[in-house]
Amino acid sequence: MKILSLIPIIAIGGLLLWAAQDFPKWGDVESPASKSPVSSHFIGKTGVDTEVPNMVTAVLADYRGFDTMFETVVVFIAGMAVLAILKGSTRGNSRRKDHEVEAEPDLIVTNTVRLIVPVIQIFAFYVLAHGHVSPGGGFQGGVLMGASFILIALSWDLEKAVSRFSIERCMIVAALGIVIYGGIGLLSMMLGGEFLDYAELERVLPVSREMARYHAMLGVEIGVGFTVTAIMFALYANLSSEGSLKQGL
Amino acid sequence: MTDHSMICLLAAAVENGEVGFLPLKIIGFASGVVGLIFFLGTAVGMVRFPDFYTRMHAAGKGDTLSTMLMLGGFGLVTMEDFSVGSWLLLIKILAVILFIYLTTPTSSHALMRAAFEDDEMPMTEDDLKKSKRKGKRKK
Amino acid sequence: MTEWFAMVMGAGLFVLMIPIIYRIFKGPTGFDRILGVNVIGTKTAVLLVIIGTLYGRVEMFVDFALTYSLLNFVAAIVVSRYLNRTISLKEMEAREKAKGGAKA
Amino acid sequence: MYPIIIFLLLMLNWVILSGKFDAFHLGLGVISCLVVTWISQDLLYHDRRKGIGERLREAGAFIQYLPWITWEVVKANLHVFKLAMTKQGQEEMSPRVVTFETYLKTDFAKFVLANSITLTPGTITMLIRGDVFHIHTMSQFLEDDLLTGAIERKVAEVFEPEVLSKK
Repeated sequence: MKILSLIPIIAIGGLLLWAAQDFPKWGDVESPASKSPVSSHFIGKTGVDTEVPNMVTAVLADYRGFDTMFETVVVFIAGMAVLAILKGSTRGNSRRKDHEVEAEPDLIVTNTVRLIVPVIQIFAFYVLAHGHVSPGGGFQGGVLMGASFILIALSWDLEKAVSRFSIERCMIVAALGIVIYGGIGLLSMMLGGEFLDYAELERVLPVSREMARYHAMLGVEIGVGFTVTAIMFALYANLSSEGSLKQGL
Repeated sequence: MTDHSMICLLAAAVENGEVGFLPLKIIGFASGVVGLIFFLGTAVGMVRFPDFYTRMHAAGKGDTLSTMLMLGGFGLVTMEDFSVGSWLLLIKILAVILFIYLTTPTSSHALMRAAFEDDEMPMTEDDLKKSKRKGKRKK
Repeated sequence: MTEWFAMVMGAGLFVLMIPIIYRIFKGPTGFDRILGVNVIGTKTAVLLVIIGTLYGRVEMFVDFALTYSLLNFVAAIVVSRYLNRTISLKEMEAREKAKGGAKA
Repeated sequence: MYPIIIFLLLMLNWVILSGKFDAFHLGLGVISCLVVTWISQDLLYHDRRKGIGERLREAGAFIQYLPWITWEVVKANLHVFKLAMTKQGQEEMSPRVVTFETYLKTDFAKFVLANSITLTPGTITMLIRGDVFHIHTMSQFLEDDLLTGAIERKVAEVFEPEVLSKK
């Protein structure tokens, strides 16, 4: 049976490889993507408009600000949905309780985690804050931050991690992230521009219009980071313990 | 000669436009190749060793040193000039090395403990002899 | 010279990964497979630095290497923890079965 | 006292990672280090009763310990290489599990000892239960080397010198 299933996989893989020959070459000037006026516009204008060296961040957080905002909202809704489904469920728990084992936390693993968790958190902040100059940003930093809490939950047990970052606080932080994002948008609207038109923030910040965009993007990324951190951890905590928040994986 | 004075000499050589930083590159190349050789040991050990625990020896140990040597070699090779940026890059690579130094033993211990609690008993000397004899008989 | 060296190192790493992939494919127990995946994961960090050297942007790719080695560690911990847990569950079920048998 | 040390260490970490020295990025670094110190400072330096001088001595001793353990890693790799590549090594291989009891008291010292054992030739720590270490070894002579307690003494010199003087 295994060998039979291998045949279509190899066939499809070969087909895809064959089709990949038609792709334009890497960095080809004549390819459709490079020819279109949109990309040349972004490549030419990003630095002038926003003073952000990393074009991807500028496009994500500024030109496409609405999209990123609702992506964050989708992440938040996913977390809420999992919580809503699993919070009251007891069907899994009653059976599961009989099988809970007394596994004492491993000495070596916990000590290593003690040493590396602060480093991971600093690294997460670094990724978050340097999204403008190097690859990174709110989503990546948030995932790293959430991973540090998940690592605590894995090496001790879920109770220890939840006592450091409880689910209620998780929800508050997640909501706070969206409030930060939407707040920056609303603030720029109140100052006379459009929703998420960061350039208007120059009136409250002591910088030029372009740098106002730069700093507002950082604020927006921080909001995304908050939401992603909290939802990552809440999803792990709920899914691994089937809503009971005990013992974990 | 201490390391520090040697680095100063090298920096001076670079400024004079000599072949100055070639020695660093050669050290980098050499450590990369040595790392590759140790990785060969790991790869062969992974295939030839008889059971999971002995393979763990090959993987856990060979991995640490070969990764360290290769990363360190690349850190030295990419050392173009002696500006602050390149020093920071070297320190960053050293940080990755330190990270691997810390985590590889831990992850190998965690896997080993998981296997041991799975009632998968490690092979003893007698088992090894038996399996060897069996192999010979087959031949 | 540097590019050439990076190419040779990358090719050497790929060639030496073949025996480990064989071990992942063959491995009598699940632990062997995880071990192979772990070794390849550590070497991927090196490969990322090699790619960075080829593109001339090592300072960017070192971050990726750090993230990847972190991910590798987390994966090893998760898998060992998960196997530990499932094994104890299995044991528990066996014990329960024995208990049920005694009752009957 | 300890939060300040942790903050400075984290700041060093940030500077290495960031590599930018303008006021804006350093300010961000100070803020993030403060946040991380607030969130997870209880993870580092578990035993807060020790004084600063003691900690400094520990750090110095640990830096002296690092070259030795690195040399051990090199020896371990040569050992694995020999076992994997030569026929004589295959003959020599005799895996078994050894148990011994340590006199180290603190968790961190036990952790350093266990990882050092994992890095030295032919031995991997398999399980720690209280003071008892279960260790998987590859060959006979390495086991003797382990049981004489050279590594243990080295670790004790770094972290618990008072235990050694008592002996």
